[in-house]
Amino acid sequence: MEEPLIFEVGHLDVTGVDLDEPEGFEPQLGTHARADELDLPGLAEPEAMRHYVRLSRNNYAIDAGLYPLGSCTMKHNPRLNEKMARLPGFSDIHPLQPLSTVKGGVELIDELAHWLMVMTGTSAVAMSPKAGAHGELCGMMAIKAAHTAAGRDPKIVLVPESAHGTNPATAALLGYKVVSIDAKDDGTVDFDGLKATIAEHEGNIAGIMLTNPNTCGLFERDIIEIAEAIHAADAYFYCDGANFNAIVGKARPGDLGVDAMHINLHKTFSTPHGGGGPGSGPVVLSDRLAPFAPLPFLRKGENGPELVETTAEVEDGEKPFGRMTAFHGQMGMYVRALSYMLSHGSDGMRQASEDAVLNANYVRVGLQDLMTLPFGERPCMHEVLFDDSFLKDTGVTTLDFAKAMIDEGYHPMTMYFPLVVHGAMLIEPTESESRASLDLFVATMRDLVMSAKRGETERFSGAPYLSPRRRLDETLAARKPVLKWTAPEPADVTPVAAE
Amino acid sequence: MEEPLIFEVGHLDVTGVDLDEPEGFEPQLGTHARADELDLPGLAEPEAMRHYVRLSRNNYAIDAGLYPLGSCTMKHNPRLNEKMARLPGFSDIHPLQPLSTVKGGVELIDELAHWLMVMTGTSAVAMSPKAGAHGELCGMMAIKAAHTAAGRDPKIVLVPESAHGTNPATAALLGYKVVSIDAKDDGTVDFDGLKATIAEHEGNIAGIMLTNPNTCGLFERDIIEIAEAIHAADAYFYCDGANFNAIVGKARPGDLGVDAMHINLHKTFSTPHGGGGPGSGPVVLSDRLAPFAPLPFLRKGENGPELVETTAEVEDGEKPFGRMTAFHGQMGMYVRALSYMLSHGSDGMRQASEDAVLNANYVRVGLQDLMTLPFGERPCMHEVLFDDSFLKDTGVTTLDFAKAMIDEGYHPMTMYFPLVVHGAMLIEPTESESRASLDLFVATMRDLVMSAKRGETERFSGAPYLSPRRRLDETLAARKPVLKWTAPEPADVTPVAAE
Amino acid sequence: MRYLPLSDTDRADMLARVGVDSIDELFSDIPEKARLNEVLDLPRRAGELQVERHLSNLAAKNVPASTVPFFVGAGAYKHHVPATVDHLIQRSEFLTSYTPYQPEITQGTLQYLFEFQTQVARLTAMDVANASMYDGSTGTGEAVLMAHRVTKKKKAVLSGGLHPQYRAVVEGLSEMANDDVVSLPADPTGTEDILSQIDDETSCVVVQSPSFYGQLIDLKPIAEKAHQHKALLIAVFTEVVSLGLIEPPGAQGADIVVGEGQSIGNGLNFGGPYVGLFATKQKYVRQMPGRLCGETVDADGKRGFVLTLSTREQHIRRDKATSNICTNSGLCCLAFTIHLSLLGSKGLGQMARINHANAVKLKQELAAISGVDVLNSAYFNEFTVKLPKAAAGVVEALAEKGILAGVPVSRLEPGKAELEDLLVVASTEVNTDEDRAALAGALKEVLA
Amino acid sequence: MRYLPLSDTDRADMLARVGVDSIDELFSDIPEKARLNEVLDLPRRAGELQVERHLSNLAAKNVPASTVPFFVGAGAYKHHVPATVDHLIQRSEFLTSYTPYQPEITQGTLQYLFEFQTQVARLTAMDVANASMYDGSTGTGEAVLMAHRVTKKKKAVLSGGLHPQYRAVVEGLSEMANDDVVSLPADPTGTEDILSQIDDETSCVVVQSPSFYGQLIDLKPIAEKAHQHKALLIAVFTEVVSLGLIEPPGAQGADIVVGEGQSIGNGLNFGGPYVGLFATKQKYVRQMPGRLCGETVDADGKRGFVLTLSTREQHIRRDKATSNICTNSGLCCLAFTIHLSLLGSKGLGQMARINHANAVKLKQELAAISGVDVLNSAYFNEFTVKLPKAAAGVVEALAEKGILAGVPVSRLEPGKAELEDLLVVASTEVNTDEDRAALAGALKEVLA
Repeated sequence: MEEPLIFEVGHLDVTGVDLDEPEGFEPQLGTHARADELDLPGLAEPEAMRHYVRLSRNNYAIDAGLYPLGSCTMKHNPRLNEKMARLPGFSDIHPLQPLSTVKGGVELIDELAHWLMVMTGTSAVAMSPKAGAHGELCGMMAIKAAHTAAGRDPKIVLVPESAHGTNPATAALLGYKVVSIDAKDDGTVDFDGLKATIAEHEGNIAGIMLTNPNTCGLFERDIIEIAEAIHAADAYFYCDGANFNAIVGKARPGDLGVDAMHINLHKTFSTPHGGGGPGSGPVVLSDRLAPFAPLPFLRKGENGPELVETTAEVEDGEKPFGRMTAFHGQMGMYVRALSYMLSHGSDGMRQASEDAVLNANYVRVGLQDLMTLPFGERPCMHEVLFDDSFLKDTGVTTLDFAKAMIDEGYHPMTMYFPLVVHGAMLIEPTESESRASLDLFVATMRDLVMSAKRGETERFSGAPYLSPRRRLDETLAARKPVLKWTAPEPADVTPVAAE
Repeated sequence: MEEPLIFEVGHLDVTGVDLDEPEGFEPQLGTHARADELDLPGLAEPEAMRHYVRLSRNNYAIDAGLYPLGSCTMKHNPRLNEKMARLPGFSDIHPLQPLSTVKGGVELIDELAHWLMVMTGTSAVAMSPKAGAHGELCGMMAIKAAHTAAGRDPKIVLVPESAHGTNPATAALLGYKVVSIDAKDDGTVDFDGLKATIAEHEGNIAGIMLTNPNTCGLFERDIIEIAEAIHAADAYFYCDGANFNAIVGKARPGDLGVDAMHINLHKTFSTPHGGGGPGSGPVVLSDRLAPFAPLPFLRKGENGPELVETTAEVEDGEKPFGRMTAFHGQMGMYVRALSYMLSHGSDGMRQASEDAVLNANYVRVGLQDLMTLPFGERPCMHEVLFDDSFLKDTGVTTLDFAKAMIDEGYHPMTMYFPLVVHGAMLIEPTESESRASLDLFVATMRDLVMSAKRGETERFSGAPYLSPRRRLDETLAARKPVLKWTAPEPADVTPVAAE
Repeated sequence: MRYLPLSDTDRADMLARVGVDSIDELFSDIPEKARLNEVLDLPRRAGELQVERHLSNLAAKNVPASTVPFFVGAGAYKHHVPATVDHLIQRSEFLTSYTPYQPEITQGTLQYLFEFQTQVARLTAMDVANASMYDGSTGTGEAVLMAHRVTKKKKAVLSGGLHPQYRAVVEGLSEMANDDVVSLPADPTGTEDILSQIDDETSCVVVQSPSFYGQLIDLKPIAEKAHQHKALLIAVFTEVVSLGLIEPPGAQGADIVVGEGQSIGNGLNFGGPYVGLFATKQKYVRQMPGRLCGETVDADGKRGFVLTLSTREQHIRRDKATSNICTNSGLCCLAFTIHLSLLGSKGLGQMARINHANAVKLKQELAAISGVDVLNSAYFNEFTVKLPKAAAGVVEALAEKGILAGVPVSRLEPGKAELEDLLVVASTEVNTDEDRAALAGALKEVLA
Repeated sequence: MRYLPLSDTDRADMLARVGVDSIDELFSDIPEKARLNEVLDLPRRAGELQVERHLSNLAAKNVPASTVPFFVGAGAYKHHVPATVDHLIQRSEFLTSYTPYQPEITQGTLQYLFEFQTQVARLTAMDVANASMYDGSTGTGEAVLMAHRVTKKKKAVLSGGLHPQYRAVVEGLSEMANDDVVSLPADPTGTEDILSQIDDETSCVVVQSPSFYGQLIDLKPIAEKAHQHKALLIAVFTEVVSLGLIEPPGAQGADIVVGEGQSIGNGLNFGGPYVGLFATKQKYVRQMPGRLCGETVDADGKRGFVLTLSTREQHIRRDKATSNICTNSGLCCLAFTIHLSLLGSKGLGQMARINHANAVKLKQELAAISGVDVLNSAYFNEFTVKLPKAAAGVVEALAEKGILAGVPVSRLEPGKAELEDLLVVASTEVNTDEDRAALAGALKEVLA
């Protein structure tokens, strides 16, 4: 059944809330009262319920099936976390009510910060960034602030070709020039090339933005040497923490020489993805960057953690570079992440990393004879990268292949990313999948590959066939953007004159 | 995708809860420890989540579409009620903790009882019955107790042919003989016939069990006269309250002469149907039956309502006939029902009855030219009854017709009930439907009727085609009942001797 | 009103379409003298915020179990239920679905019922289980009626260890149906001589283990004696978690097993809704009350599930039905099934062992208090203590100290001197060392 | 561990299948000296019950807004959100779905985003809105960057009525990006002369109405002056409910409208997650940051929705992107859309009028207190009072009496003597007559 838009079913004289008209007051709006009536149709509660329930049914979800999106880490979202985040003591407190009335809230942030620092081997964490990319921005601002404080003004940030788009975008936002770093044939950073680049731009490098494990699903073996080379060039090592979930409890970024790393709480610590957000991106900082952490930050006080909100409260040695956002960050996400950490414990989180890596390798060995691994049959970390060589001459593209997965009941894997391989297909099963689930997925993928190789192109080119919508015309959408609903013109009802 | 049973996917060495083995105690089970291992497979939490989410998708639900089940009253279930029922002050209190620690719980029951008594015009209510049929049992037990207390022992209960099956079943459970009452051609009780029956069994009638509005969707015009005739015969008037939702705020059963009536909280007061329960069936009682209300009951005390739990606490004039259940009844349902009542208020509930009746009549006039009304084109109450005359010679049965509705995205209406008309189709839209929703429903039904009349029998005989399952073999299920899962026999793998 | 989609314009248009001048015309069959022309004298409609405040104020007058040291059991138990359970049962497709009479579009409900029946049959070690009863007490009443149908006899013998309110339910129903009941006196220690009560007139013997008082009972000799007299053994439990650890009634010869399933998946809810478990032997299935879900195939040959054997039921058989029941405890049995699917044997076993361990530890602490005697030799997570004074007053005094200590037997069996000092105490996985210490400490003070 | 489906048997079998002897072989790329061979020194795994207890203990140290007379606003507001909203956003298909990059199986998300964009555009009276920002403050930072892209100028003029933390966000970002900012001094009464600050260098003027101090600002003259200098007017709001009652910024000439949407559908959550609203004129859409959802058709010609104009975005354009943003505030904007769908114009108007009425009543009560001056002439649901002594101490004293009275300006603007005595007080539909009386009474005591 097709579900109309609320504007097509709602009515201006209907409302799904019961409120009474206030009485006995003189409006004090000055000259600012609204002149025109707002045109927002309302729905009675039963209609609203049905509308959104029906809409939801057009969505794929982790709770309904495996979600093999490489680098996106679609793992199980425990409902305990949702329950905890809704405790009124967390959900119903205001960021600006007296600090004496939110001590537990501040303690929770402090406790989460402690877990993050211990797990990453760092000495500070900027909690407030609202998403991974916001965390990147925060980390790079701390780096810029540190350079400025040292009287330096380097202009270049090094970013590998395989990086997430947010990395170069973030660097550019701060006025940095992005210099790309090449990868070796094995999918990892070309350390010799990197050294040469560093030498070439001596004194003008602000830092490097590196993802580790990288977006090919590989751990950068030279990571410590890279960090040392960067540090030797008076630059900082920003690590994109998108893949931290592969190594929690197995290695600490701080021990690898990382100066700043954001942590996507949803990827590593199971806060729900929510169809696109809200996220949360705390940034852990090395000793060298710790003083520059933005407002607000926590300071150890005699009676527990203290929240420092303004520059007026700053003490010696604290040099916050500014503020990333109003208030204190994504409390709702903090509660969920801490709930997850407490549940797993340090032992459970280590096990989760191991299971994530094991599951990815299990998928790899299940598919590597039929699909193609760009970097050979070596172990991967938490995700396995295939390229599209195996589709050569089949007439089936990576996109077609992915869309055909939908008809089999699966969300497609990440496609065309990272850019370093042709027709990339990046599969991340996560630790949340059972062996039976992986077996079924592998069997399905094998069936699809063999079907493509047999030349059953229609199964792919027209896919998906069984989804709520067939393939959508994205070009049309971009060429003539329709970004909101407007009432259709009334049909022309000019009466035709008789005779 | 097919969803296996938990026994097919779970494992004995998996659990979705984290508990620690207790230490430091000597078991004191005597000789009663379990000898064999339990064979209940466990699911990790992500697996359980996915299993039940997927199962749920095979269900139809009010939240997803119109549910025209006559006499079942599938109305909107507000989520406010769910939230209220989960307040720890209601959901996390024990029925036997000291009464001093559950004063609010007792008050809530008292408040709900007050609403029920005012709405029904009665003077007592037995709250504890756990469902409508349990309420019937309670009401009939009160009637039996009243007869016994008066030294009478009548053996007969009168039940109209159109009654719900629970009515005769309840009477029979208490040892009564059921005597059927005929209906007139207009679908209501034949009052003259009833009087004759009463005369015939003079002195031996315990009561009548009548549904009003009746199961044909009609209000019994002679209801007051019927009550008077029953009372004149020293008998009691039990009203099946299944259809009370049609007249809340428009008429009070007490004013009509009713002595006992159960109220299905889900039908009239929106507690969720939950795929079959839990229900709740408080029974309101007239002055004459009030003393016989079972334990526990509420008594007005000086400091608010008091809960009387045992015969030892009974005072003069209180003659409880016994106890319907352990504890105090369906508290979780009480909270939901009261939340609904408070939301609607007396004005809103009257409006809800009116809208329910208006919606039913709107459907009636939308369909009466194509479908057939057994009792003519007169107004109905909250539900409209069609018979299958309009399908005559089409080769389509009521069942086929109903199953074809599934393919159009609708739950079938109630079929083959009441028994008084041939191929009954009983449609109850409830007050929760918008006009647009009714228009679409009517249009769909008209399309189906015309399709049937055009002889498109395949659309019906094989229906449903588009549901999670096609028509199921109910005969097979009943002939060889498979009521639980058993592991399939391992395949015969006796090696065939070579040669 | 927020739940009513019709606007006044809609109403006017629709009345016109229906062909009446006013809504009251549609209510004209109501005798004039009984028509309500005014809105009833009850509060008018209220917004969500107002309703929340009103109900929250009532809720705030109660003391939730989670907020205090809590040892109240006696038929309902405080356990921890995973958040997943409550989340899942609130899915629209479960919460707002009707009884699965249309199996093509209710396989979700039907499949979980089939899973539920299988779980209950395995837990109890019986052949078949139904799709749940209202609760344990009404299920017990139905079990007795069923035994009468099976045996064509009418006398039930009730153990003195049966929950007093369960006994009241059976007695009330039996009295009304003119059946016989022999109720043995209260039996805190499980030492009653029930065997001598069983004779050829006996239809069934109803025995609870763990008993109301917490005592574990050996059902085998009772089953043997009952069977000698062609009577059925109805085994009752109120704490289903015990089946994770103790010998199931099906392995001891029970013919019908009935009990309360609240402990798994369901909260205390001040007594309801709960979920009755009901299992029996294959040969008695057609005399069983309540809904049954069975496996079958659809028109395409795919496995599917339907409600079956409904010729037992009231909507088909009317006054010949096995019971008047037409409801199961749908969502509560879904909660049970989900929780038990999460637990599995492994989790249920651990949970049961923790419960038992906590009870053993509690017993040690209480038994060490001067004047306090523990009456039970073998128990699961609950036992009865004899105090040096009336238990009701002690419980009230402890409640004032913020400790909910258990159920005084006199609350359910008033006026019996020999029971006046008895307190039924339960301990589950929610109890901590601190809880136990608080109870023991406070009890010492109150008894001092 | 309950979230990990692999059993030890599975792990062993799978390692064998992968062809390694131990899990550590799969981690062998980690430099040996950095490998953790021990479990980190953090608590070990815990059951649900333990986690609940730990977090509940923390939560219990806070004072929830609903439990006290509550007048705290200043950028986040306590409103009543219907239960339906929270129920629906927890539907698995919304909660656990990814960004809708695969539109064929995410029409649910895409359609509500389209509804959201339409609602925001109508509310603000602007041409187009995006699919939300992190929150109002970061949205304001992005709006300034967008204005710089549109105007190719680099100077932002910030009103003294802008929320101090919003100003800090803009200033920080501008400083890092080497852009210019002119920040006007705090302006509680809305009487600053911002027009004189606008010149040909000006890229944008950022004005908040209702201002941080609650004052309603006439945007039209500012828009006019800005446009004369080819600068953009960025109109900011922190209380979206005000748009139910006051003239929308789009009708006053704003070029970009950005604000906090938390009030509709979302709780206080100690400051986040919230939902930033962002709207602009059609002609600037390709310079807009953030996700956009657009209408299109599928291969069968059916209407459908997709994320569009993604050539603006980082995952396509990398260092040339309009922003580095790759998240919207998904579930929070779903909550916003559902709540606003329930409200409609009718409900939002009523809600806004109740808010305003409550603020007017509160103002009367406070203004009657000796020594208390209300500084604002025109306001919506919030205003600033000048107390006869430092506001911070007064607020603390009132908190001790169980009343959360508002935000002392000094909390956000410390060390400014002229602001020391100012208190920003908000009143919404949750406040009752009793709440107001309690505040007024307590304030009198504290000031006495």
